[in-house]
Amino acid sequence: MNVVVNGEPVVLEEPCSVEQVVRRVTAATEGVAVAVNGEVVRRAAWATALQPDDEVEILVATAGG
Amino acid sequence: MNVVVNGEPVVLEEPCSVEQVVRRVTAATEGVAVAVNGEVVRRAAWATALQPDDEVEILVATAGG
Amino acid sequence: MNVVVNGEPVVLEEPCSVEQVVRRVTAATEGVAVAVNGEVVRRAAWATALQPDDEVEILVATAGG
Amino acid sequence: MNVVVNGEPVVLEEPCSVEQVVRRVTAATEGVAVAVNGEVVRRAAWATALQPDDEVEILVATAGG
Amino acid sequence: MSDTWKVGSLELSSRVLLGTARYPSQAILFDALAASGTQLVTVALRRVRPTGGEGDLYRGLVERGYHLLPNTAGCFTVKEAVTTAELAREALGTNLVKLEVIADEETLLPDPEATVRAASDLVARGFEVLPYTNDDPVTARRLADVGCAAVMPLAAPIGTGLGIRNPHNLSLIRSLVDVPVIVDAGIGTASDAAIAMELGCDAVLLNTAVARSDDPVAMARAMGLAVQAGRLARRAGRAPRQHLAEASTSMSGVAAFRAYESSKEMD
Amino acid sequence: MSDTWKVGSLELSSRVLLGTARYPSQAILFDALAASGTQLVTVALRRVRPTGGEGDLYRGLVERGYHLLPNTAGCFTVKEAVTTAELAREALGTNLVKLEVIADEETLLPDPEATVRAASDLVARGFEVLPYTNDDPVTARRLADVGCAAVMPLAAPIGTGLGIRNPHNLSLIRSLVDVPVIVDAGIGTASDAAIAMELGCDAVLLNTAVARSDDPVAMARAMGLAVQAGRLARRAGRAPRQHLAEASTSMSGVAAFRAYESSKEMD
Amino acid sequence: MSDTWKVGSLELSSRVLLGTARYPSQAILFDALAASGTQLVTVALRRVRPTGGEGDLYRGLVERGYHLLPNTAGCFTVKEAVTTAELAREALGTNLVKLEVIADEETLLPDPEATVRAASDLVARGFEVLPYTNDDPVTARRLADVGCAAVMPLAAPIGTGLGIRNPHNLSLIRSLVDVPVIVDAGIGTASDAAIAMELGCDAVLLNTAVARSDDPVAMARAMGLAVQAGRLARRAGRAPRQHLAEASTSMSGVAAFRAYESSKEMD
Amino acid sequence: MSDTWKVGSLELSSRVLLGTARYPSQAILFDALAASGTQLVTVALRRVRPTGGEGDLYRGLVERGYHLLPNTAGCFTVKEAVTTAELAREALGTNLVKLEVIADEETLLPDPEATVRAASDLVARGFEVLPYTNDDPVTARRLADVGCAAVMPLAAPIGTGLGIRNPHNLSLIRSLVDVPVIVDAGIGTASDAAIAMELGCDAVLLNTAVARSDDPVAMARAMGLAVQAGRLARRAGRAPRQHLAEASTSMSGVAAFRAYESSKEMD
Repeated sequence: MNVVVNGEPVVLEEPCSVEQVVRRVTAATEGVAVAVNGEVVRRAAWATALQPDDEVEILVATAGG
Repeated sequence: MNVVVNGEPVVLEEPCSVEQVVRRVTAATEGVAVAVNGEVVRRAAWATALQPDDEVEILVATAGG
Repeated sequence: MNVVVNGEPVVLEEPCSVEQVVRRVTAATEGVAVAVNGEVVRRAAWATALQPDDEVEILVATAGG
Repeated sequence: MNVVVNGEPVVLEEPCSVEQVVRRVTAATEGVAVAVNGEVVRRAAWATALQPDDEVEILVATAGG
Repeated sequence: MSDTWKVGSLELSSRVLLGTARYPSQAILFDALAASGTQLVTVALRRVRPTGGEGDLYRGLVERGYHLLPNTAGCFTVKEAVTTAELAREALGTNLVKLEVIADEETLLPDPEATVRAASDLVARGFEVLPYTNDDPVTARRLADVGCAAVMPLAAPIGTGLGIRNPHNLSLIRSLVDVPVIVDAGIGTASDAAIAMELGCDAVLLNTAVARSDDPVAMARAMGLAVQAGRLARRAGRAPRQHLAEASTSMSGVAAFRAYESSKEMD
Repeated sequence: MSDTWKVGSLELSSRVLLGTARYPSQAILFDALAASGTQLVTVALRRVRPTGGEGDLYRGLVERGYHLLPNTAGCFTVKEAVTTAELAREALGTNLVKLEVIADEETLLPDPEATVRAASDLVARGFEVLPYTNDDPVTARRLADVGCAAVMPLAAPIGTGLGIRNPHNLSLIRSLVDVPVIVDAGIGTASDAAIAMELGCDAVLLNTAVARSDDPVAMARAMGLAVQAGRLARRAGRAPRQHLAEASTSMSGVAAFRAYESSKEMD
Repeated sequence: MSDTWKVGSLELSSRVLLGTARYPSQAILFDALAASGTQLVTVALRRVRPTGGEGDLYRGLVERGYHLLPNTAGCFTVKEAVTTAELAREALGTNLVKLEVIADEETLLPDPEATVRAASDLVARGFEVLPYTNDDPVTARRLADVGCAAVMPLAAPIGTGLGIRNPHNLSLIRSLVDVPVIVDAGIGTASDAAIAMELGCDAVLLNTAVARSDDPVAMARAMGLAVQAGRLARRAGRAPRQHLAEASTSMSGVAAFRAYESSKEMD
Repeated sequence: MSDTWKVGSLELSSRVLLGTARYPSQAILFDALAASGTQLVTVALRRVRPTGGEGDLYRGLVERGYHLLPNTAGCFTVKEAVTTAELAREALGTNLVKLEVIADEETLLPDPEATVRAASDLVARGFEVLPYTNDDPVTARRLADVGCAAVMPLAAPIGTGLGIRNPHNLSLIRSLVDVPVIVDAGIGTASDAAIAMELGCDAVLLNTAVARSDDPVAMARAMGLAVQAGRLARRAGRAPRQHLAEASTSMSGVAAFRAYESSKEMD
């Protein structure tokens, strides 16, 4: 299954949950948030399975003014 | 017929055109504009008859910054 | 003997030393300075006798900016 | 006779008047002033003869703010 | 040197726009207009008074050949402003309008969001819109983007005479829009008007600074001259500022007298 | 409106004094002088050059009817300044002198103590002394007290174009002396000149701001207009500044349209 | 003297908010935060990097007990800002958000109309909104009216360090809204921060002025002290300004020596 | 961070010098001195009063460990100032003197020429002279050249609280002399003091701004903090000013949401 994670194309084995794809990029258990196709996926819903062509944004706090 | 002209109640004999009510307050033939019930009445339409309770605004150019 | 102390005329019994006239206006033993006829009289010279018509200034530290 | 004119050493045949040395550097008949050894020599006194080692300044109006 | 400018369909040589309110008398008003050299004057639209005194103002301005710029002063909503503009066009036969949509009676500052909406509506109705706005470069650009014929940022709140509070914003606005920038409101005296032009603005709109001067006619003339001065200075290009002093008169060819000084004279 | 002023024995209508240094060419210099409207121009006294080019300047200025104000630029002592003034009087046949006694080559600022001594000496010698000074009101008053024909405080250090660094001092000086106050040095652009006049100064002496502009002739004209504008504004009397806004257009007689607005239009 | 203030549900004693960007190193960042005394620091939300370096920032800030204020930097639309705020709340577990909706990449100035719409939406979603805005009093009041927890007008465009361009607008804003006024962007050095507080603002948000100083830790300390100084001075109430001089030391009781002066000493 | 400075033979850590005049009460004076952190306070010399109240001031200051800086306030001639200084040294046993030679009772400005003569005389008599002077860089350098232990230029005329009228002159002075530069007179509020230090001055001398504040003790504390803040900021080195905006938060790693926006949301 092809998805886009933080702007990069990624191939995943189905099924793949939000949590699994998060774990691919960070071990952080807090300070992380995810959006799929522009909608926030709350932590409680990370078990949700991704669909082909989903665009996933995985964000953390970084230096800002 | 009761109408309001520039905020003052006025009693008119029916029928009364926009032009007639304008003439009651000014002889000016230019530099004058009229609104009835918040809508502009163009010069060409001054023959229009007023209706009871119409609110008429008769405006001219005055000192402004 | 007539002298002027801080702008006020004063009558003194002769002889009268600088120290004696200072004592008339203040008990302070420090923070005081004296000028006679526009010249500073150092502490060591306070035994000096005043002359008739001497003008004596007895000054202390006061509020200043 | 050696003199200095506007800072440059010059050799003159004696006798040489102020006027003669002025003429060596400018034909201007007005707008010129002369100092010899730091003293102004008024126009009326330009016939005066220079002395050896005199320092002559010949000045004119120039651009200034 | 011809130095005309265009605002909407008007081509003007004077860069002073003058308001007609708050003068000691109408005679002084007309003298002040003449002294300023203005060609474009603002008027308001108000209820005709039995006296008809206002008619004289209209005729007086038209007879003297001034272009009229009706304002929407006193409007707090888009609808009020649009209706007032339509009535002004009907009464004065001009598409020009000085758009004012004021946010509140306390600050008398323009409402940026409503001003943009009203401007956009009036442009669609065929008006040449000159909007009174704050000095926010973003709002100024938006007004230009919706098709305004000029933007008119304030120097300071209306009537305060505090002069140009934020020159940096005015130069930003000048660099961001392609339409004329006319400084409106807050000018206090002649040098303020000159500074506005030196910042690159195209014209200045004045009223209180002239009308409430002790001598409105003299102040009007001062403003006319100041605007020309500022415009010329901007075009001439100022000499660069520098932190340290530099002599104007050259030292080259300076005479040498110090040798002759008595020591006591030596500084 | 006649508005002449007197400095020493001269009566002038123009309030611009212009320096003659640092122009791209003598042709541009003469055009700039004409554009500024000045009647009194400064010159320096320097060693004649074989070329005699300077002679042209002197003749050119005299033929065009300008009054000359020779300076003592480059003098660091009383003696140098007095000798230079005497030579200038001899060469140019004028009692007027712009007295400059500079403290050091680094700051190029006037030496207040030596300037007062030189001024006092020159007054005794029959000169009409226009001293270049800093903006210290005490020194300005002392210069007036020793008989100077005017005082010429700086706006900012010579050649910096930083404009009027301390308006408060200039108004203090204006209130303390009875002779003309001429702002000399530091003016950068037209609005600076207007501000000097609005502060009550009687005239402005310029050089670098004009000569080093990209277009000296246009800048000279700008300065002439700005000085007139500032002078007129000062005499007209500005409207009072206020902290809070006040409408120029009256609300009286305003039409009532809000009743007709659809709610979505309400702001 | 306790002088805490509340923004949203937070009660703070420090009136410095500090950004975390552009420091030479994270070690210097943490030292600067400590030196400033800040309790509330801004962070951005960005894509996690494989390095996971950012995790350290988050943990570092939380471990040191700082409250976090996530921003919506880089958002140009309401939707981007709202989504970013929701993600920040999800990631950081705070309802606080520094709302930035930027109009364009050239000026980096806030879009007033979009900022008001986004603020209103975020308030409805339960956020405590601290909007970055221009210094327009009307926009500031609108932001307060839609329920923002504070308003954050700029001193000058972001990163310029030009200081407070328009003090008059900041005092107007202070007088028009009941929520805290936090000056955000444009502060250049310590005195700018003190002036912001003297104008009545409640706090200052800084980043570049500290991070890009030659010594960020020293500048952070300077800012902390300056904000306290300005706050204290505002509360103390300044002595009235006056145009003319007045002695601090009284003349009463002054000694009389002049009689003894030789004439040559007389001034 | 140790940051002491030396003036004459004194080494001080506080950079605030405080006057003792014009306070509501002596209790408030002593509290204000403590709150400011000052170590060096000015006093005048006046005729002893029968009440002897002044004795308390002297004792109060000495007991609290303050160094005393007697002034020559009220002196208009060199002789008066020198005699007053000698009496102060006799009374207070210090070689330090704040030299004031005032030109006139109207402006209360220092007489530059007489101040230089008096300073030179007092230096010869073994005093450590801190002269009150105008902001003329030439006079300041002369005072340093005759051996003053510091120079004390004014920010604005005494008691006006107008703040620093001419920052350019203060930085020139700082760059021209090697002795400490102490800004004396004219400071109005905390930010003025911070600016003085940011300009590179070494200390600030205050009186009216503190004594005539509604809350002298709070204002004294504010001044102490502001001076530290300005000093730290000067040493830290400010980030460079720039004309155009620059983001503090980086765009790198920003999320992409715009694709999901409904067109109506697009700005």
